[in-house]
Amino acid sequence: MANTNGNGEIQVKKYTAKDFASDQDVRWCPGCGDYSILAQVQRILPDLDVPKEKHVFVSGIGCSSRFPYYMDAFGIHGIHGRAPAIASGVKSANPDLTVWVATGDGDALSIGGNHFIHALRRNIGLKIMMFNNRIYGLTKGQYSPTSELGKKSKSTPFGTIDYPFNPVQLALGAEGTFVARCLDRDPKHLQQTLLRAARHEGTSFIEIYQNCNVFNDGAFLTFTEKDTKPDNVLYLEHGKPLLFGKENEKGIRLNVFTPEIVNVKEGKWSINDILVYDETSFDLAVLLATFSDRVGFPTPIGVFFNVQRKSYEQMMTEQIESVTKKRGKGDLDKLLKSGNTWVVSAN
Amino acid sequence: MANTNGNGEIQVKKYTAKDFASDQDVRWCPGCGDYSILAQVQRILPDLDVPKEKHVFVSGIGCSSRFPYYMDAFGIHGIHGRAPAIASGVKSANPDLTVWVATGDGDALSIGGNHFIHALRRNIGLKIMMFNNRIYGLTKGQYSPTSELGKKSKSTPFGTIDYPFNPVQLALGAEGTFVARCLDRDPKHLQQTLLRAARHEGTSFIEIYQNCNVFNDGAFLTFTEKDTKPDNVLYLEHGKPLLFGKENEKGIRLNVFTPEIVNVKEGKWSINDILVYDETSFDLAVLLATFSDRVGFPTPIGVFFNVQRKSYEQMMTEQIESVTKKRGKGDLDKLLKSGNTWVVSAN
Amino acid sequence: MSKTIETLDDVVIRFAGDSGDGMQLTGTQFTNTTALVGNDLSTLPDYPAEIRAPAGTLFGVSSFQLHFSSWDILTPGDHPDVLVAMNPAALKVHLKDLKKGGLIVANIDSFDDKNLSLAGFTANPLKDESLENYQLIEVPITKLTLAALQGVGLTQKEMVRCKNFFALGLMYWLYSRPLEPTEEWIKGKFGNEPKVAEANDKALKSGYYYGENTEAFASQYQVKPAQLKPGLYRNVTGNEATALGVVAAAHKAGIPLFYASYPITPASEILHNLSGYKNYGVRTFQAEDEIAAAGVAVGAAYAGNLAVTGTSGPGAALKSETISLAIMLELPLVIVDVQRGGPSTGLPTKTEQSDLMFVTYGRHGEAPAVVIAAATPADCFSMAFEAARIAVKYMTPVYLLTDGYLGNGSEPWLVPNSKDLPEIPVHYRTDPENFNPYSRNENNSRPWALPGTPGLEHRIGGLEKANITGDVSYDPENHDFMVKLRAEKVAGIAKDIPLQEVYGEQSGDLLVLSWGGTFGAVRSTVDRIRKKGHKVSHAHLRYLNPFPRNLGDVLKNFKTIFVPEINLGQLAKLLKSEYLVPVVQFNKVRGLPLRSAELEQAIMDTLGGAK
Amino acid sequence: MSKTIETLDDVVIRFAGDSGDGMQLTGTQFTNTTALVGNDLSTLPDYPAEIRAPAGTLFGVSSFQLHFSSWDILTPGDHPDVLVAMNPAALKVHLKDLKKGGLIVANIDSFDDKNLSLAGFTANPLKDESLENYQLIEVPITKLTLAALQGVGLTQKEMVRCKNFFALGLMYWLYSRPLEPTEEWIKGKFGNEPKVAEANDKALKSGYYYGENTEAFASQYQVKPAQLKPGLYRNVTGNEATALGVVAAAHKAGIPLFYASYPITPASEILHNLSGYKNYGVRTFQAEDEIAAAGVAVGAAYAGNLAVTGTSGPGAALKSETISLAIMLELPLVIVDVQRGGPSTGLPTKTEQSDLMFVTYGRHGEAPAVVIAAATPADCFSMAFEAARIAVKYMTPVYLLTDGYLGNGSEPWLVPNSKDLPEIPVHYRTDPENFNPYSRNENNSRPWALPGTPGLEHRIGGLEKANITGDVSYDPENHDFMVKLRAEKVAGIAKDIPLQEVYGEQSGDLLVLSWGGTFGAVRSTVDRIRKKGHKVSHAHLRYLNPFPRNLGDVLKNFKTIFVPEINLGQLAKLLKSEYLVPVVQFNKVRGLPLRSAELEQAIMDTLGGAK
Ligand SMILES: Cc1ncc(C[n+]2csc(CCOP(=O)(O)OP(=O)(O)O)c2C)c(N)n1
Ligand SMILES: Cc1ncc(C[n+]2csc(CCOP(=O)(O)OP(=O)(O)O)c2C)c(N)n1
Ligand code: SF4
Ligand code: SF4
Ligand SMILES: [Mg+2]
Ligand SMILES: [Mg+2]
Repeated sequence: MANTNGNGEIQVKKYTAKDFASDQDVRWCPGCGDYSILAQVQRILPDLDVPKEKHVFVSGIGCSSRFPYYMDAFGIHGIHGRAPAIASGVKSANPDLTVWVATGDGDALSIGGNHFIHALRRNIGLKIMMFNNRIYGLTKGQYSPTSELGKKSKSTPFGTIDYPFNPVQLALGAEGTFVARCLDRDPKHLQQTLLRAARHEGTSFIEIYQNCNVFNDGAFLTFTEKDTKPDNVLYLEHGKPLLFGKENEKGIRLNVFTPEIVNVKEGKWSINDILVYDETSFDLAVLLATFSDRVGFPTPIGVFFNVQRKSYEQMMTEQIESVTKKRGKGDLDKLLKSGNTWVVSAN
Repeated sequence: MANTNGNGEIQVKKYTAKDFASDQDVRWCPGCGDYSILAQVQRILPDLDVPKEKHVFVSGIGCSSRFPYYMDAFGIHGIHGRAPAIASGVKSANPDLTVWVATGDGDALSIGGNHFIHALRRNIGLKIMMFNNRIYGLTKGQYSPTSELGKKSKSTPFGTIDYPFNPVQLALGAEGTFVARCLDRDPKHLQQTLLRAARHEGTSFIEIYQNCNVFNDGAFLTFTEKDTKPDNVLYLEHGKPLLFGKENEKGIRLNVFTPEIVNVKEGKWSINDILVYDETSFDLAVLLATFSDRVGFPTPIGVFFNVQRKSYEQMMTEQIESVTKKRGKGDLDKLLKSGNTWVVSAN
Repeated sequence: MSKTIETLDDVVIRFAGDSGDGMQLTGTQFTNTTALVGNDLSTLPDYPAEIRAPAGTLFGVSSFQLHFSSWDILTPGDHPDVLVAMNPAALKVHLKDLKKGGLIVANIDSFDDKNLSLAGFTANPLKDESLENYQLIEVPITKLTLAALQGVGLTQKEMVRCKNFFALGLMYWLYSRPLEPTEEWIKGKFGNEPKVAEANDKALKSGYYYGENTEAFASQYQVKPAQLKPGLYRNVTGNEATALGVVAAAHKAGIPLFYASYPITPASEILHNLSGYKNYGVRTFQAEDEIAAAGVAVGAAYAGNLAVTGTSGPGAALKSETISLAIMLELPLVIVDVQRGGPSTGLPTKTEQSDLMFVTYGRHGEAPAVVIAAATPADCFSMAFEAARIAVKYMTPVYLLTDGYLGNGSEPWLVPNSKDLPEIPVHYRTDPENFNPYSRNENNSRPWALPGTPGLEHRIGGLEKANITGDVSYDPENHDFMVKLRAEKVAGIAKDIPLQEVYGEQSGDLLVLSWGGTFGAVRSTVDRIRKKGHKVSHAHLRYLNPFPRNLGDVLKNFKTIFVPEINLGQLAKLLKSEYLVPVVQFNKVRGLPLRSAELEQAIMDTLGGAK
Repeated sequence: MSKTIETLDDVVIRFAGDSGDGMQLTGTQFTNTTALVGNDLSTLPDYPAEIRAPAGTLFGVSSFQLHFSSWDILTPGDHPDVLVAMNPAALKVHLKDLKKGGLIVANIDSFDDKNLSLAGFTANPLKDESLENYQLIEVPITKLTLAALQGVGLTQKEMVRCKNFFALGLMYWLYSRPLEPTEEWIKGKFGNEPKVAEANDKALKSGYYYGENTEAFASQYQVKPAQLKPGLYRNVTGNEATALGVVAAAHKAGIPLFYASYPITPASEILHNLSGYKNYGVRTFQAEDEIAAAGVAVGAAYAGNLAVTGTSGPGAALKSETISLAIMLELPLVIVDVQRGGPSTGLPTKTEQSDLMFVTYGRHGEAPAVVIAAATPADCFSMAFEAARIAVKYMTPVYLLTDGYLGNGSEPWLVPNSKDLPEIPVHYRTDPENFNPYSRNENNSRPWALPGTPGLEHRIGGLEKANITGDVSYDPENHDFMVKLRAEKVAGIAKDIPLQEVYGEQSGDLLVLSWGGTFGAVRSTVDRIRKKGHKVSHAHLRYLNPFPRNLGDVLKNFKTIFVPEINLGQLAKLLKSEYLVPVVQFNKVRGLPLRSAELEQAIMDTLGGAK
């Protein structure tokens, strides 16, 4: 898609990833998973054919929320938890912009939980990337709403006593129309998913498992290390059977309503018994969302759910257009002089 | 269960509903659905064997949130949206109390959405009754997060453009352990469900469809009127097949993963084909939750989900006990004098 | 039967009844008709926090007071001349305010045992001497309405609901008002329900004819049109005027209006009004809460809209952290606080002036914001416009304070022509050459650089900004510099606002200094005192931060400064710390406008002391 | 080789390096050892908002300053005598503060081209004349550490990480400190990792011996123990002291402590500390946000706990609406605001005093709250205790203001015996006879009536309360009465707090009036000026609302009042509006403690003018 720039000229400039790197020094800890996420975003933007000045990155507070500073685009480093609200203002004031939200597990799900679920419900055109490191990085190591039960952290020396959220499940519960999960250490898959998220109409939500090597190192190691990944990660692909394992020997079968893991290479079951993923099925999405909490089950990575639903900003625009059509473009004098008026004449 | 009162005496007093009515005039509009809910709560409390002084009713702001004033028990009429937080403080400071939350669809899901989902996640012992009238009553008729898309209200003269939440689905997404839906106009069922909610360990959530006869009259008429109710309401009962219709002639069958409505009296299908409800199945609960949004499907009423999970306050108590056991009961002087200390002697 | 028609200068009438009796509607109809007749007027609706409390109870009473006159009036009046009491509870609640000798029109049909006891009467006050000091007119309003509506085809309940139109008709007769405006309104409103339309119309006329045909009233009255400035008028409430003010400002600025809000009494009507202006390109966003509303507004401001977020006290408290962000971002933003009784939920449907310190100082850090306040319902238009002008010119959040009385109350408004409104120049930055997000123009304002503008890509945020570049800066000296710069920018706006005017002598013994919604009560009281020959001057502040630059001089010209407020002395505090002058305070925090009589007494007492 | 040992009165040492270099740990170890040796001390940690910015960058520099002495000191010092610079960036950032002629200990191994250029040096400062005015000691710290640790079995990276212990050991030698306390600490800390323990221990000793065995330093120093008041001491930071203060208060009140909070720099350590005190019956609740934390605390207070909620500026802003509720409910609540640089996110790791107006006035409606402030890190204990005492005695929210400097900084604390702490009497209401939730005792306090108490069932809420009964009341006169009653209750606390003391002459030309965390800087500056023979008095406020009842008289006794603050003059504003006295302001808002030299200059200038 070609775009016109501010002067009405057709924008044909082709960008490279570098064009999206700002002049600011990146200030994350060496080794932080945030670097990879930044790199993948910069890499996919050229593929979007959206002129640089139409990208806006909005964030809250947290390590992850420093993201906008590193992008050569427009950006607001907001306040803790409020990025979805600020971004909703940007997007509905100017639907022409591509609006991204960079947020953390604390920023999005703890203090920002309300704006998060309401953005999803409204299906407003925000691309929400939630860097889930299951910890508060910036404030140096308190547990977050995604930390596992019993986790010892700075604020819970004897272990947490609150159950974590499952962000995918919560997003589905809140009417999300594009819900995905990625890994900081699977750059290709992250890129593909980012691209799909960017092109989705309405809110897209990507939970990105992100390693905080200072306060929660190795939280996702089993999903990223070569030897453990195949048995612990289940890639979701629309229209493909749910297979995993080193040789794709394991599959998910639905026993009436209960999912079970079967081996497709031992004779009893074949690939035909395996559940074929359908990312437009809400019920399947929820079922798969619970996998990460089921003992013995692999953690799904990929797009859980993806359906088309008219976006908030689209309906806002249409409503303004339709009312304007019906009533005519508003005339200020008419408005001021509407209602019961009377004239006092000079006498 | 017998309780001891403040003086250590065994409390055996038997209450009646009247004992729970405060001396305050009830100030709801005549005909408001809130009256029935109040009556049912007052009716079931005597069955709980909890002394009156151990009940605490906490609310936010809204018509529904006037609830505590009308109960002869302890109560806080809090501020808008914050009832779950205030109630969490009461409950975790004194787990011995039975803590109720009375809230509205705006109070709980709009401004209070974050506290709502976090209370559910923590599984803290609150009995949350959400009076869902799909409107803002107290502020005179703006739409709420449960109002249907396109609804005309004071603040949306041309219709809303945001999709509503499905409260049951959201509660499930937020890790609720007891999630139910009731009708203001089915007092018996409401009573039964309230009793079960009261006895549940952890957070229980009941969405109560409540008629606001002033600003949203008849919102739930098809579920409450004699002639339309049978075809539009599906009562969920654990261990019972999902049947509905005037003569229980319709049932829910699961076609692999897709629910469909079949007739059990026309020969092709029998009651044996009908899904038997299991309230401990999360997947079933979510599936049923979506019914109210599926065209042609009946709206489920009853307990969607009910599982046992240790409550927040229980874990808090246990943690304090176990640390105290390990380290000994804290001695203030020891604490003050801990760390690296040194003595400066008078010389 | 013909009756004498007496001419009056002004009348204060109060309609009172159950929340379900339609008193607000009755009052509004009377107001509109009265406006059309050409009287000046001022209104005071008063309704309970409950929506529609059980019939007959004291807390369920709703009232609407209206002051109309043949001269320029400023307040809805302290004490009604006439009380229309639709039931015993209404009588009970409002009798104490009625002028001695005033008229009571009581619907005797509702004075049954049940209602009397709900209202806490042990005996029927219509039957004993309790109303001796008043003129009591007993009218069987319910019965007469029912009788009139037989055959229209409504249920009994529906017919009873029309009784307020009967009362309205009766009052129209009493004060010689035409029926046509209300007849027109009924037609428009109930177009789809012809039976209801017919019933209300009939009830209205029956009331009117009841006045004409019975001996109940000794005479009829008229109030001649007021000598208002010539021009086109309409009646507006403060909330309507606020909505129109920001629409007008956006229009004159040539940029879209974006209103983000969360409903709250008494500010919700601003949202209601603006949501109807879709064809004016107005975007309204009902957010999940006030924090979100403020955040959405900040985002819309960043994207180049005239962003406005309105609320009342509790909501303003929630927005505080976000306004602090807007101050660091230096984005234009108008925050309307329609003040109500506090603290906490307080008296949510009542008026108060107790958020002044809060909007001035209620943010963490050194976070200066502009604060201005409207004086009358119609003045909300001008001040909303002014708030927008300052916000976009200085790239700063501006608080506009109104209150429940202004928001709900109404007065005739001389409607301006759009071409006569001042322009609001807006220059979005477009030139990438030498662009620096925190460079400054002569007003210390930074450029408004919109996302979507090629070459202006930049990032802003809540961390301290380096001067000019806007980069994050932890440099101690830069912080000191920026903190002081932000303070200076706001203080500097003093040079761009009108000098403070003084009504009456420009120097003397006593200056009454007021702000906000008390204007009418204070000015009319000062007027009355002046008419009695006392030298008392009045200054009314509409700019609270910064103060008008001559305010210090104004204060120096008077021996005593008298500051009446519906709070515990918040303006008094600001004046004392700014000008180190002692002030005499007058503080009544009753959720009601100040009462003229009390105020007069207090001013006279002070005047005695001042001499 | 034996060297001379010079005796010094006091030393200011600053450790500086990358965020990953362990400077905070090094500083803390030096502090603890120094405390054990018996010196008085004061510390100033300073770390970036980034967790661990890329190595070598300027913004990634973390530092820890420590002032220790043989006399009673009050500040961490303006200008270090010694700067330990672990890399070029550390040198670059901190050199400007170093005393002329001061000592630089530089880790030359890190002065390579990459690091030099990251630090913005175009030439190696160790190699040119830029450090001419200082004593430069170049030590190959990394290489020496690596050499010492060969064979311990750690990776190269792990070995490099031990270099801060080398530097620590070297400083221990230089200032004649014992190694044992740190050796003990290493054992305890790395008990499970014997290799790491061994390596750190070896690095420490190597540093020490390097000092002893090389010619690098001309002499060794010692600082004799300070003559502190006799008793048991420990070193505490303000945040530790705050945590201990509320635990002690709960203990003396005989009620459980409940701390609800949401993490935020620089207040999080209060939560961290309290969460470790489970066996003291302390309940901690990490809420989803600050609003929830405040709400949870209100609930816990209702249930009878000593409820405390701690935060910093942005979080305090969010709590505002809930505190307004607590004021209406009249429940005891302590809100700790560890102030940091604002507005908005501002300078989150830096100190400031800019929330004073906010906590005093930052609530909608007339919502009076008590405000007190700690003066030094150890004083946080006393003031936290005091906040709790006032809260439960008067059934009111109390704000305790500390700040980033107090919270993170430390000083020796003479630990009190629990029995010497004042009792905090708590009387829960139990008698149902004549119980009225809004009846009052002699302090204007209402009863604390806990859910669970038979016969006391009652409802409270945010709507205005009727006097005595506590029922909802919309009565105008009652509202006026209650608004004034709440204000009086808080104002009345003045009779229950100490009179304001004045240091120096009780009257005269100049009074320096300060509050909060500037105590040390101001007192020591005043002291220095007084030693030079000038008559300057000092009063330091710990009670801000209400003010001590004699403050007006104190102010009258001086010709000039000089008010230094790390804000734009917030106390100055309060004083002016309360006492109508002019004040001279001194405002530096740099995110840092006030600098003594500047302050001295300003006071001297004022003194010149005052005469
Ligand atoms: C209102 C407010 N409360 C608290 C904070 C402190 N704070 C900053 S970031 C953060 C949590 C960060 O966690 P997360 O969102 O998971 O981001 P991460 O640093 O892990 O990327 C907190 C509590 C704040 N800045 N503002
Ligand atoms: C902070 C704050 N914002 C807004 C309000 C105004 N307000 C009171 S109740 C309410 C919504 C009520 O709707 P709901 O929760 O559905 O309760 P209902 O009245 O319908 O029972 C609103 C917006 C308030 N009191 N406080
Ligand atoms: S603290 Fe953790 S999340 Fe933050 S920058 Fe460092 S490694 Fe990354
Ligand atoms: S407004 Fe609606 S919800 Fe509120 S009391 Fe009246 S009928 Fe009930
Ligand atoms: Mg995180
Ligand atoms: Mg509702």
